[in-house]
Amino acid sequence: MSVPPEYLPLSLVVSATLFTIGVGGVLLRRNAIIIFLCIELMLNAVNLTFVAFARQLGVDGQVFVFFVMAVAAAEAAVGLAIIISVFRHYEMVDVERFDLLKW
Amino acid sequence: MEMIPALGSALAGLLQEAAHGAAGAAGQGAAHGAGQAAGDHGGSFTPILPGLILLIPLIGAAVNGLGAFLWRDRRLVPSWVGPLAVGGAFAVVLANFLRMLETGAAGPAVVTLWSWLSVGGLEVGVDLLFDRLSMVMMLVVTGVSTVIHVYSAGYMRDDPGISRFFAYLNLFVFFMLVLVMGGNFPVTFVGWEGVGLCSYLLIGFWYENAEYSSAGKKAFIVNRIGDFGFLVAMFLLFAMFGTLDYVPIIESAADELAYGGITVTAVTLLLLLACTGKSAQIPLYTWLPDAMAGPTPVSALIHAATMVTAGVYLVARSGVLFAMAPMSQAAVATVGAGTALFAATIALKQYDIKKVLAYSTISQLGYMFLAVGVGAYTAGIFHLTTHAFFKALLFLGAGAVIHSVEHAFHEQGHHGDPNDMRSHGGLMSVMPVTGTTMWAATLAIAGVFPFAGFFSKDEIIWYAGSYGYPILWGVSLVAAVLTAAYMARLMFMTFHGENRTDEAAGQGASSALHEAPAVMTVPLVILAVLSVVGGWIQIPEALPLPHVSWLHDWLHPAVEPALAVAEEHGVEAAHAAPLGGGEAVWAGVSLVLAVGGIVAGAAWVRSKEILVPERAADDRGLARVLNRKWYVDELYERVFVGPLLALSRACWRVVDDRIIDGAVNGLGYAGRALGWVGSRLQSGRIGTYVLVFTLGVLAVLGGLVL
Amino acid sequence: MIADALFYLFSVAAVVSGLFVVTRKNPVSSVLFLVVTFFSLSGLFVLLDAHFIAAVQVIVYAGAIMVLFLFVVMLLNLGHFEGEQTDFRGALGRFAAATVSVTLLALVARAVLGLEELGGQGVVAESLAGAPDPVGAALEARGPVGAVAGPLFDEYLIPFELTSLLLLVAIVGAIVLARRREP
Amino acid sequence: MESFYSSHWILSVLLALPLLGAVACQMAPERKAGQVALWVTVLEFALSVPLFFTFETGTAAFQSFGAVPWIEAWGIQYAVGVDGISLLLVLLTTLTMPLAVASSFRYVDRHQKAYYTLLLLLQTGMLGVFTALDLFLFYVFWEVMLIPMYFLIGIWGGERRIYSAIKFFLFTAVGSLLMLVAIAGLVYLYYQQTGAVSFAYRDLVQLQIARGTQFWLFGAFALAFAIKVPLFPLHTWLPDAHVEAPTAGSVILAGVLLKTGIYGFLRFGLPFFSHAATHPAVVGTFLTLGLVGILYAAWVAAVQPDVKSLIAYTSIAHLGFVVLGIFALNPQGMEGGILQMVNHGLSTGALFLLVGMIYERRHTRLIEEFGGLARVMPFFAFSFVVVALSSIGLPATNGFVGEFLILLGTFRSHPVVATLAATGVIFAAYYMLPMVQRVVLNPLEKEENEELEDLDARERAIIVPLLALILLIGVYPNPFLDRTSASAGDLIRRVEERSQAAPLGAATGRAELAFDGVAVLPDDGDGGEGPGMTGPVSVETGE
Repeated sequence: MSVPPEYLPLSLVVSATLFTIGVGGVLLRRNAIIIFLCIELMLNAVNLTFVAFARQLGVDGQVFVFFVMAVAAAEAAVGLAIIISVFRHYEMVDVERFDLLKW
Repeated sequence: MEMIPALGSALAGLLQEAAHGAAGAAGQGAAHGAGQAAGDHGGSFTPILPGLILLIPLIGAAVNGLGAFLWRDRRLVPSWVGPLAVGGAFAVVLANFLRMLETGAAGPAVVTLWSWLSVGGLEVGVDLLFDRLSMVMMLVVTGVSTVIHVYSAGYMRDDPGISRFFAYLNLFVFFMLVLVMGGNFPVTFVGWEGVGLCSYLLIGFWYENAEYSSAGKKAFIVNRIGDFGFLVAMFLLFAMFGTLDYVPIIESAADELAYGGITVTAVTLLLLLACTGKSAQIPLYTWLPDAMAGPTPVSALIHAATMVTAGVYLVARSGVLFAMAPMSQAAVATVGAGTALFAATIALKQYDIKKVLAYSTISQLGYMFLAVGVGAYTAGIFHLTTHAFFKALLFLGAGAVIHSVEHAFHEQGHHGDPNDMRSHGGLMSVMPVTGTTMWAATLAIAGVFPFAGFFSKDEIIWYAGSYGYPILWGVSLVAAVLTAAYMARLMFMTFHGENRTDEAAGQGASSALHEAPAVMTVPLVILAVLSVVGGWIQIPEALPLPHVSWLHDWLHPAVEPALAVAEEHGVEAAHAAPLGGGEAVWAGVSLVLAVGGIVAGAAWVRSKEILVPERAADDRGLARVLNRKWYVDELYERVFVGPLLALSRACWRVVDDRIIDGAVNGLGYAGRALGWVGSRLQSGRIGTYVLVFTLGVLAVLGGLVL
Repeated sequence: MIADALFYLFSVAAVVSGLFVVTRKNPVSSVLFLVVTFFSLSGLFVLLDAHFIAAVQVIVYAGAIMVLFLFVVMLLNLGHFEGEQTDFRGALGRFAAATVSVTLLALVARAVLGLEELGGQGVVAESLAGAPDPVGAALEARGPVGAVAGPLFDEYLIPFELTSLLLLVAIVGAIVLARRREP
Repeated sequence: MESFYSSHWILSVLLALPLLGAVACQMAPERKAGQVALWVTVLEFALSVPLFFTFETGTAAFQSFGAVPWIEAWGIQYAVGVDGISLLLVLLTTLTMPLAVASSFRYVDRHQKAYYTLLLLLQTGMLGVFTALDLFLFYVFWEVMLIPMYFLIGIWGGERRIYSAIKFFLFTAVGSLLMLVAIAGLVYLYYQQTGAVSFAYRDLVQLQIARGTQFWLFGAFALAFAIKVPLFPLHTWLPDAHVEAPTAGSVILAGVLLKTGIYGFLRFGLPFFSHAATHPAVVGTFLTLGLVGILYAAWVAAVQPDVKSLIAYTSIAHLGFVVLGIFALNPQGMEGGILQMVNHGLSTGALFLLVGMIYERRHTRLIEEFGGLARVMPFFAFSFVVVALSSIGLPATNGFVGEFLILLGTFRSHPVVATLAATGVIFAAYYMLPMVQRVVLNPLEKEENEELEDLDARERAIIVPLLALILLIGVYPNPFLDRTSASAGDLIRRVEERSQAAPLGAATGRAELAFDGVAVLPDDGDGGEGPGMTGPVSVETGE
């Protein structure tokens, strides 16, 4: 049950759309959690591209997906920990309101 | 008196050696003088102790100057050292005059004290020039100064600043002598601005009064405008002749310059500008009336007898140049005549006695300029001499009047203006000597027969007519009538009619009026005699009187080059006035006009009742315009001074602060602005960072793909 | 034939649920829609001969990470403050995000579509010229898991170990950061 | 004794003494620092006076010349010398310093040690600029001169001192950086033409530079010096610096620092780039800027509320005259310009000293705060009027001699410019007399002025020598003019010659223009003489 190689461009288009939606989400939303979700979405879009190319360029693509997943997991864990501690202190996670980094 | 010349001769000897030593390299020195026998007849003239003439007044100034610091207000030293210093100078000048008289020498004798500037082609020594013209001027300057110094000793007796006053007065005589004796243009210029400085110091002598200081400042600045002309004339002369000494210039002027050429006309017009500044002619005369703020002896000496005549001397000295530039001569004559008439009209309606005399001086100077303008240099110098006598007398007389009226006001504690003639009247009975001497001067200035003015002014009017200037001749006649009128008005308002001092300052004031002390009246008498006798040194042969032309013969060698040029270019006397008739006829006519003027003036004064300043109604119409001096001061203020101040402020505020500093500070702010833009990026909000991050990605991606 | 239909189905599902992730007001529904996206993606992986990846996707991603997210969202009750102000940035922010997304999409499409229509200059075109079907061969040789596990443990052993280190660090970090500090 | 003054040791001692003095100041206790500084500067002046008398007026050659190799690798040497142009300026510096130090005793009440050390460093800097005959050494002293003045204004200045100090520093620094680039360019050209690297003045002055590059190099030098002069558009730093500087700072700034700009033109600008400097467009620009400077500064000075900024603007007007004199390129203009620099140093220096004295009494510089001082302070009033009149060029004072020569010289080559500049004489009276009247004359209304006491012995000791010099130069300027005539004439002759001879093409290659092949300078014949150098020409064999 597999799709012929001609579908590569289509899958790339899908992955690009997903990635763009992810970027749009990151830029648009103010809620830290949603931003995180969008980042996960972007990572998955990349996974899709890896897998799509793996069909032509060899299995290495798929190996990379694992690494991406590992990184995504680690990043999710640490990110959520930060969000929790931030939430506990500020009672909100609106990204716009944090400007301690101002020069 | 003897002690000073002895001391002087020792010093002079020393000075001579110093002059030789310093000028050794240049090889100038007295020898230069001896060799220079330019004059056609009479051998060369070796002056006696030339340096001493300048040295004594300078020492006097120094001693009095020190006095101002050391013994401040004690009167003894200054009131003796002052007059003696000038007297000493007069003695030496007299000695030289007598030597020149008996040897008949005429040639310009140039004595170089030391080499002042020797740079590249420019050689300027501190040269003293002795010739007939400078001798006459020296006599007038030192003679009148001595008389006025004696008068001042009395006038300034109870003024604390007497040492300072005599220091300035002596310094003034020093600079006037430098001006008159200068052997080249730069040295004359040193004297020129030096007298300007002393007039500034003396006008503002009572510096505690703001107006008096401003009057001094105004005099100096207006003079400086004239001096600008002098400077540029000197540069032109140097460019033309390569030297600035009088003797070579006068000699080579005729052949080196083109007759009526642009350069010589430019030089002469610039010199005219300088003279109008110094001798208070149109347009630079506005400072002289204000200069009356100075003590009266100052007005007498500087603003009547000596400094203001410097312009006439300069024109006479550079007569050759003016002869070469007919256009400039016409300009000088027109300025002279115009000023004579204009000033006379203003004098008619002035109430301050010194202002009347000031405008009278401007008017008489106009006559002198008319004389030298038409080419009659001797007539100009003649009127200069006689005018020095009677105008000094008028001022000193006025000073005596003011002195006593002020004394009267002081008694009553009245703070009116002692100069205002409306609070005088009937003083002849109180001050007979002053009255009679002033009458002598009034008759002289009006040009009544035996008095000096008749001869000198009449000669000018005659030459103006016969040298082919009909309009100016007419103007001078009208001005003569006006002169007689305003002088008669002055005399009748001050000395005749009933006394108004009580009315002005309160009962008992008139009792305090008193005749001036001897130290002041003696000089008045001396000057009165001179005002009468002064005219007899030059009696035209047309008149049924013994013919005397001493001054004409005396000045001929000095003036001869200029007359030669004039003849060469077809300028000669027509021996007939524009409307026909000889000199004798017109002498009679001017006599009649003078007497008529006096009678008219007297009638005019008696016709209406004179009210004391407090109650006097304001003049209207023409009288008001004349009293307000044709609003010339206001015109100058609005046309020159106002815009200049506005320009200055604009330059400072706009150009300096806004444009230049703006640009400089602008650079600074530009730097800060760039910094601010940068800081906007660091807004601390993650959203901004992500956006910029993504833009970066797009840029890279775009670069790759496109 | 059936594969083509499935592929289109999964693709549309992935994109639509992706959109809903971003646009939903309530974070919980966003998380759930993301889970739906992950499922459709794993479907696509299967169609692209990446069966093991698909399985791992479902287990690790959908199962573990999404549960963690859901857990955090529920635990901190983050959804309730929606009323305050709109979650979306100001007009300028929206406009900027939109233009950026569109440009990104255009660029990637340009690169991708460079395959056929524009004469194949696209990045992807050259790479296609490689070996016919490497994945298929590996599958027969080692089966779905072996195909991936093989290279993972010989060529990519170091990255593999490093990933484990990364995970350790993440765990320690998460604990330290999220620990409740005694006041 | 004779050989000491003819060798370079006199100049080296003059340069070193202030440095030793600075060290001595640091070691002396705070109160005594002033005394030490005074003794050092007086000694310095005493040492420098014989320099004036032993100076041979005939030759334009550098006297007391000496060249000791310093950094062999780059051909940099410690070369010092004095000629007609720099002699008077050196003496002006050594004269101004003791007066400046003496005038600060009452003015400076904190950090005296630092204050006097900076003053002495400043003296070394200034003397160095006037005597250095090696471009590197010149640049070092140019910068050394800048820093102490910055601190003097910055620390001991008035309210806006920081702004003024920074503005002063930036203006001058920008100019001098450009100059450094130009110096480097010169040395490179020299290397290109002769293969050897040398910063020595006598080598670089003979350099043949193509007309194009001459304009650029001259532009860089000219900007640095124009800022210092200051020439019209670049002058706004001067009033601020003067208003905020302490009295001594103002005196030195006006007295000497402004002259370094003109000196730069005379020593480096004109001889190095004769063609560019005598190009009608360049000469026209400088004359116009000078003329505008004279009139503009005079107008602005007339409306200044602050005495010091008024005097600052008058300095701009005076130096506008000097620029006119310099670019007239004839003996009168040149010698008049050099003499006017000294005159300006004396008159404006004295004015600042006097203003400093009344500032110490009333702690204000606003003109309307004063009035009628003549009654309470007669000696001050007398000297103030004399100095003010000398500043506006009254005949028989020094101002007139300088201005007269400058205007005469400028008239010979540019009559219209000279005539317009001569109106400056009127505007001089227009700005100075009202100020003198409002400060010294007029009724004494303010009671603070009632009990001002007149100048004490120290203050009179400062002012009397300046008054004497003002009158002496006014009456008998020949000794000063004779000393400058030889060098001025030589400079004019050389500039005229070289302006025609400058090659047209780009900087010519090294091949054909060997160093000794340069036969342009006629007096260069025997190879040993060089352009007026006495000492040995070759670089290696130092003294």
